Amino acid sequence: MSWIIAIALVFALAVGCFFLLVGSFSLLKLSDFFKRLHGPTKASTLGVGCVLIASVGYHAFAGTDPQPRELLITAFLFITAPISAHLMAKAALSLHMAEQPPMPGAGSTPGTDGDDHDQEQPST
Amino acid sequence: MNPTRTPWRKRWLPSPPLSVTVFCFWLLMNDAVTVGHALMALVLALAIPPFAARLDREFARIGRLGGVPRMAGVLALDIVRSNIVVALQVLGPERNITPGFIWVPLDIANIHGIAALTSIITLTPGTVSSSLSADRRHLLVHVLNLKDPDEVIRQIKARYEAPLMEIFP
Amino acid sequence: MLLLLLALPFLMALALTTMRGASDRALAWVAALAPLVGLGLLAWLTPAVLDGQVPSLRLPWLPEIGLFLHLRLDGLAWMFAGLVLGIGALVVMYARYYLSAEDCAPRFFACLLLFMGSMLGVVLAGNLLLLVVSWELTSISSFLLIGYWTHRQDARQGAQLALAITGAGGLALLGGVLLIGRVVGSYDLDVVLASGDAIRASGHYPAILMLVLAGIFTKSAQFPFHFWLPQAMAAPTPVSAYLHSATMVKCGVFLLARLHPALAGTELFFDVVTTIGAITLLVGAWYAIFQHDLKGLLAYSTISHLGLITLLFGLSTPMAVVAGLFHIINHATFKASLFMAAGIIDHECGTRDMRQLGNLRRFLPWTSALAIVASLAMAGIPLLNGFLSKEMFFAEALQIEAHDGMQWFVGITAVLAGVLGVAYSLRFVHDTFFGKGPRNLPTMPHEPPVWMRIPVAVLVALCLGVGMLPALTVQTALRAAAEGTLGPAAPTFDLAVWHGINQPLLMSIGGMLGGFVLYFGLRRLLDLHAIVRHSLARSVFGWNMQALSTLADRFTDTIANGSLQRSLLWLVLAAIAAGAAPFLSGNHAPLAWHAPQPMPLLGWLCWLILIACTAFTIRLYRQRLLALVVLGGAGLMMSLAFVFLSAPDLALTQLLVEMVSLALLLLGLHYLPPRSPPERTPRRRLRDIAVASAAGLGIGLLAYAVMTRGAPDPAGAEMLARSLPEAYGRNVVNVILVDFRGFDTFGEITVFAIAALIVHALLRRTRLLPERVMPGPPVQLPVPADLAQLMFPLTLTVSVFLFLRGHNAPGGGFIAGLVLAVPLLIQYVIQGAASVESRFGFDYVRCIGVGLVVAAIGGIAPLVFGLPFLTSGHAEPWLPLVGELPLASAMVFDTGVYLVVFGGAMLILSMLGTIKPSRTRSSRMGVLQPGTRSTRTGELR
Amino acid sequence: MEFALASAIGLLTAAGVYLLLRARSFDLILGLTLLSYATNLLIFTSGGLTPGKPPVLRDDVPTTLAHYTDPLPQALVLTAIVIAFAMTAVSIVIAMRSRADNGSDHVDGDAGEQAFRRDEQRRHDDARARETRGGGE
Amino acid sequence: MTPLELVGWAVIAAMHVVGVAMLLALVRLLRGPSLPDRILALDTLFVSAIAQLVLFGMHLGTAVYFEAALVIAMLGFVGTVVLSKFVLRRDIVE
Amino acid sequence: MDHLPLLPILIPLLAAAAMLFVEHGRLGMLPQRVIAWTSLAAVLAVSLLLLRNADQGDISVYLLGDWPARLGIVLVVDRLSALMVLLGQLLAIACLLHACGGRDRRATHFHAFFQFQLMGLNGAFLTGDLFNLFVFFEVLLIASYGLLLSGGGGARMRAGLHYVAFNIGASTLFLLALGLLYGLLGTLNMAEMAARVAEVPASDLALVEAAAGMLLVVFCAKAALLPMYLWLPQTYTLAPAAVAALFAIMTKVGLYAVLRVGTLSFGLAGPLAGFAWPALQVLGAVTLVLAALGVLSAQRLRLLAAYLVLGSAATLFVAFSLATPGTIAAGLYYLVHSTLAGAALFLLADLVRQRGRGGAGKDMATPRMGRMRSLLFLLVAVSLAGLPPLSGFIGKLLLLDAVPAGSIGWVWGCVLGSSFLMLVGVARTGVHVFWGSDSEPAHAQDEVDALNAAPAAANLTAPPLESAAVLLLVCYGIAMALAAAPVLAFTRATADQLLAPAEYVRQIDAALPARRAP
Repeated sequence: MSWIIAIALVFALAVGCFFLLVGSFSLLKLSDFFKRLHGPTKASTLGVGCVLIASVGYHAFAGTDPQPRELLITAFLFITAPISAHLMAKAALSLHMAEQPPMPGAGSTPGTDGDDHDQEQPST
Repeated sequence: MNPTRTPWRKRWLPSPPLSVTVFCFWLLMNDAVTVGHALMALVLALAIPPFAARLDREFARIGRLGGVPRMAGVLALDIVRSNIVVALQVLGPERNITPGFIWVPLDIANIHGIAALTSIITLTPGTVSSSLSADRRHLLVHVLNLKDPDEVIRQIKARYEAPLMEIFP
Repeated sequence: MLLLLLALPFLMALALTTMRGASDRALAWVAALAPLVGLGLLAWLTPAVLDGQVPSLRLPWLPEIGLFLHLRLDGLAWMFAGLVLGIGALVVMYARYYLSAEDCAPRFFACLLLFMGSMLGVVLAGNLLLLVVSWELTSISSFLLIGYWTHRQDARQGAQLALAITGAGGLALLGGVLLIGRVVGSYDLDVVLASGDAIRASGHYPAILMLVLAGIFTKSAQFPFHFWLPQAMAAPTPVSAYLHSATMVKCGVFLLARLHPALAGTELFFDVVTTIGAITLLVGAWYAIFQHDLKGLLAYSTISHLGLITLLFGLSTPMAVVAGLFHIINHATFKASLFMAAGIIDHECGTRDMRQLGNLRRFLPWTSALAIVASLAMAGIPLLNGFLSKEMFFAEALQIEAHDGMQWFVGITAVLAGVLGVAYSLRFVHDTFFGKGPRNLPTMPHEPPVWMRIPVAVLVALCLGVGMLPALTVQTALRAAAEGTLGPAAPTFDLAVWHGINQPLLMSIGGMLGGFVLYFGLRRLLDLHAIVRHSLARSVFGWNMQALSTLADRFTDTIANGSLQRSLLWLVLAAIAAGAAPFLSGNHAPLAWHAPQPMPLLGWLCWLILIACTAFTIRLYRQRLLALVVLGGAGLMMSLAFVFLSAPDLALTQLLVEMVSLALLLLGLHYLPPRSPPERTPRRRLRDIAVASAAGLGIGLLAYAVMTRGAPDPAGAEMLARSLPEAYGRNVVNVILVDFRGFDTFGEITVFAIAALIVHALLRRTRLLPERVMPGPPVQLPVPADLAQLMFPLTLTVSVFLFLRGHNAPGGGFIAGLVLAVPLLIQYVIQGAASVESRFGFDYVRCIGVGLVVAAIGGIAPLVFGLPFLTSGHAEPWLPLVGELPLASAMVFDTGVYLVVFGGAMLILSMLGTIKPSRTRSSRMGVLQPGTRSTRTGELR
Repeated sequence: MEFALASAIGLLTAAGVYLLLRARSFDLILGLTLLSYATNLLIFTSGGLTPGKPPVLRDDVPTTLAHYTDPLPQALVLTAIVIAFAMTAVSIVIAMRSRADNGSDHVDGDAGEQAFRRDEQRRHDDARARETRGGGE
Repeated sequence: MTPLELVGWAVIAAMHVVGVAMLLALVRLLRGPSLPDRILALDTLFVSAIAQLVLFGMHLGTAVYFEAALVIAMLGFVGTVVLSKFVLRRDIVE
Repeated sequence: MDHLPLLPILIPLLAAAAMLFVEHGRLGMLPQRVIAWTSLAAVLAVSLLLLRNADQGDISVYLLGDWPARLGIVLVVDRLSALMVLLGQLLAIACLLHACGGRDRRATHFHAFFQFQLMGLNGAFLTGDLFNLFVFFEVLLIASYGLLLSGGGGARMRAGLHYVAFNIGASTLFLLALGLLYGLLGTLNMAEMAARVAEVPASDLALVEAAAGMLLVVFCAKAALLPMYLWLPQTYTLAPAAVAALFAIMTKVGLYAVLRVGTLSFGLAGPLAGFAWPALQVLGAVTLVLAALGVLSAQRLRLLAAYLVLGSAATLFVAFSLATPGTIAAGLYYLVHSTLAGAALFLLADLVRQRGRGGAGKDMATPRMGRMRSLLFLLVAVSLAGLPPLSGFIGKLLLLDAVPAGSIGWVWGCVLGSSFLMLVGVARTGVHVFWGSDSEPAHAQDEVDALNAAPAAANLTAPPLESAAVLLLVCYGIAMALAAAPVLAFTRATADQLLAPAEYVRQIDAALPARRAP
């Protein structure tokens, strides 16, 4: 394994860790659920992605696993992360944790799917 | 399922892209690419999609796939770039952040397209898609740092929705 | 022959139960067949017995412990058998007319014959255990007979009382007999009788004696157990005539006679038996005077006479024993006839209350005459049989060799007994047949059918015969009985009516006069009719039983109060005790503690997360949803721990199970209250915390100690070594699951399948009421649905991958099955159950069935090759293009696992997901209005 | 390392037992889940702790306990996990049915629920009595 | 120091960083305050766990943990989905 | 290769799986019943063969997966196993007979659960591996949950929750003990365990004993010994009759395990020899007394039966923990008797209850209670209370006879005393149920009227299948009393075999795989 590759791997790891940390940190630091939602759902996803790339490289060059199988993990992650985020956001909205703007063109009551009941005075 | 006679291709190979995905998936998962694995992958590629396609509720069409690589490139770039921006925002003082919701009007009607757009919006830092209106004409997006709503909408429509409409007409 | 004698009543009883709808006459004849044929058999054997032979029969029943079906007919047995059969025949005849049309005659006769058979068993038994068996049978059958009129409360109570007392006595007797067996080494009667000295010499003698006597006294209604007998008078009169005069109560004294050579002859025996007998004699006689019920009077007099017999056996001199035997016969005859007479009176007058009776000789001349004669015999008037045995008693009472106190006591008792006996006999005769006419009778009495009187007449004739011509009638029999009882020690004697004027005669006369004086004196002084007596002993017994059953109720209620927490608490405490006992008992060397391995920082980090999640689960447990979320963190850490500690399979399984469990719990939570109510009893909480801490600490310490040790040469090591060469698998865990210990997996999937079936059975066609519902129609989630749909084929691929690779890499049937099930679960969640199930027509129940069958086939296949179940085969056929294709037969088994797990998991989830809300109780359903929910818990604020 | 595992097992057990002794069916099931975690960990660790040596055989590594961890406890835990899962499924369904049929999620049904209510009431009354007494003074 | 060793050190360092990230998520999981916050924290824990697993695999130089990581990535969001759905509708399968 | 030991497990499993396919056929219950009876008949035949083989003194070892004993799982058939398996089938016949009277129609998956239950029971009796024992315990327990709860509701659901929760708790403890034992001894094979126990260093003995003690606690919990019997009365009272009857053998599984593990795994001579017997003696005696008090206080027939079963289990604890050949032999005899008689009482209670109004719970018999049923009750009750001449008496007699001289006092006191209390209790309840009580004459009159008015005359005659089931069980009891000598000879031989585990161990060691070289 050459130094260049090694340094590339370390860089990937560093970036990955950085984003993971940022994701978790923002989860802790920010004050509102919807703000927090941003950090983990993608900073972490990107972080894991970087770590996975590092892993692919590492295994490929260390000869323990020639196939870039970790890409599959990334693929799954990129599919599932939006699902989770979407659902969590919907859940939070259903608890009225944020004020959402009225939907343009659809009158004063925004008819979101599922939450088509009245939510004029959301709390908190 | 469908009482009308479906052409054999529809029945046995409902979704070629899916079959290709499964094929690649299998080869990728196994230790090595051998003839045996390839055969197995072929079998699965033929067997699984008809089974999975039963779940397909809307049978949306897939259009030209030519735009996919460019789209992927733009996406990767955006993800990395905006991630850094968001990281800086997060690490900076919180009062600089002004979050807000916006309703993004949608032109795309293909459900796969909408799904892809939602995913992309969520994966691009700074925005999380939170809800889809019942008529699927509007997408509720939460923006971490909302300075100019119209700019955000414009960006989304230009950068993501337009190419997606090509892929999923 | 003896066997036939014994079996006949039982066979006839059986025959009677099958005779439905037969006429009373036929029933009676069938019933009478047993005693009559029995008497014939007995007669046939009589010469031999009188000759001194002992016909016997010995069949093994349970020879290991000395229980033989050993029947022997010696003189004593012969005499008693004659009594049982003879009086039995008369009673059957009598009963045929006594029973009314509403009574269930077959049942009556069957029980009667059952009793007769048991009684014969007692009498004929040549084995002490067999005797106990028959003894208890008499208790049971007497219970049935006493309680024959089941609609009467007094009958039910009397039967229970009799059963309780005689049953308890029987148990005591059993104990005594077993002790005898231990001392003697055999239960054979001959052996036991021969080893009287050994018994008396053994240290167990007092216990033996007390236990056996307890049996005897309860059965023979001796003081202080006498009170059951008057209670038992609720029985139909034939029963009383049979059981309570001639047989059942004689069981006890029979046994006293039977075991006389083995037990008697010590001071203890003498003192106890004599004293108890004397007390019973007096108490019974005294109470007899004050009874108003004819049968009650007879019952107490029976008690008194039994006391007399007991007293005689207690005296233990040979002649006293003979007198006892003689009195047994005499008492049986006159008392049976008296009971029958009382029955006739009852039958005719509709009452037995002496306060209503009187002057019956006008209406029932024949019956009156017979009854008067019999009661005179009871009083011991000369020329009747009672006189003879009583005189023998007096003679013996004067001759006993004991210290002075005892001598005086027995003497005075004898005189008093004579006095009292005459007094109650007079009461019986006078109040019933003489004096002023009957009062307030429901019917006018008249003579009964002649066949009802004949048994009485026969018995009375016997009384007369014996009383006048003892030497001719009874002497031989008595001699035989005495020889049977005492063996070589039997005295020679001659029975005669007239012995000249001697002390006993004077005592008799004195007794008679005293009796007259007493009775009429009492009549003058008191209004006998107004006296109401209660038996103290019965009350005490009643109180005891009451207390006992209250105690039982209270115990049972307090201990087993149906509280689950208590059960669990005890389980935990027992486990703690079992775990702690070896360390506290000090029997073992102190435990050596070993140092742990070092732990990396990262490990502590995981540890911290696990601990924190667990602790918060406890803290938040009342907010159930929050507890579940936090528990999810603990579950994740568990699987990470498995990963770090080299168990990838476990980590996978744990994760998957975790997810499915979470879904299950949430599905369940929909139908359960969202939070636990607070428990504010601090004491209880403290107790629970203490128990939980003790359990946790204990398990923690044990786990630590075990972890730092490690077993020498564990079985797993060999599995590791043999996995690849012999089972052709690299993933040893999977090899263990499908090969080494495939049978465990077999059981495990069975459990899983059953669990799914239970869920199916419990929720099918069930409507449950959700705790709270959200308003509005089901939510549509098009975007997640679309994405999940994209994932589905990919997860399918992964599932196949995990399944096929399981033998060599982490994976396998179970994991693959869940990996298949979980995406489907997501579809259920996102799209709704109806939508998914309309697309996949799975019959999960059949899927489970197929899986089980496939797994079984995978296991059975090797049987064809003569190899055991679940033996794995392995082949690597070479295929063109592909090369060598590794095939293991375990794969088939694993396929079964795969199918069962998939089917089971999906069955559970789909059943839980498709519960329909209850229609009937919808009013209780709470609707969660938007805006009323707390963001902290998602519940109502 | 053993200490950490042992303490985790201990805490899980204690938590499980504590929840087991609560009177509500859901808490009970939660407790059983925790207890099954503890059990699984304990069985798993009974083979000794060997980090980083999964029992998936590699070529040219001798198949001894020095190079791989003991696989048997893992197999046992797998079985135990599955069985515990099956039991959880059954018990949750029974809890649901019991709640629906008996009108209470108290494990002892209505009787238990009433006893619970009585206790609550008594405590409530006591507290009030104490308050008024305190107020009176 | 060889390149491999360098990467090895980096992997170990990364594992610790990820550990810290998990710890942060844990704090949010335990503190809440809102229910979605906890769900989000749990989700984050799962995502970090994937990274941790992959890093551990690199650390040991084995691909044995790939399956576990794959399964978490593929199905780890199930918990999030069902919990969110519960919050949303209380009935997770409608 | 002789596959006989496998069949009692495999046949019910296949039958149960087959049930899942025929459940919704057009033929209704018929196919299920045919399968159930075929399976039962086959297993009965197999178990008779097993008994015959075992009675020759052979211990047959079946190596599953063709692995030597310590690697794989072994099935072992010795006298005790064969006896228990046969007992299970004999009981199952009666229960199935009873269930075919209609219960199986009302409960979903009844036949499948039933077969699974048999599989679990047979597996538990046959296996020679401790962990496998756990697995089969779970199989039989979960099948019993199914039998108990399927088609029920209300109070039964609550009792079911108790039963399930308690048993899961106990199973957890089982696993804990197993984990500790494997960690200390390195094996799961019961026979090998004995050898390993002997090799444990003295400083670790306390640990082994703690683990072994916890294991015994589990078994005692399943067999309902003193502090842990509280779940039993309620559960058994609320279970459907056929199921409660089958449960009569469930407590015996715990006893079997105590006996097996106590004699085989912890050894008779090793450092752990008989370490728990004294405690078990005391607890058994106290349980016996409490059970007798329970009998005395039981107002309902089923509760009575439950306490009688409890009492029999306690008696057995006393018998087994005295651990002499005589007491164990007597105990085994008594075990067979009490299982069958207890089951008979449960079935009978159901018969009586069916007569009552609507079967809603009161087992008040009508004044016209059939003679047949009273007679059967009499026989069963007499037998259970330990009165002659049926098997119950002989069992108790054997036990009393075999008690070693040193323990005579308390054992006899407890056994005879409890017999007395049971006698009184049984008589009281029997009188109350069968002879009616005139405290409610109006009620009785109502009942008569109702019966007269009701066109369903069928209510008056006993349902034939159910009665036949009880009759069958009673016949077992009578046969056991008559053939006491051969049965005792067998149990005596069983006890001897149990107390000489060396032969068992030798057979297991000698059993070599057919194909694999050692």
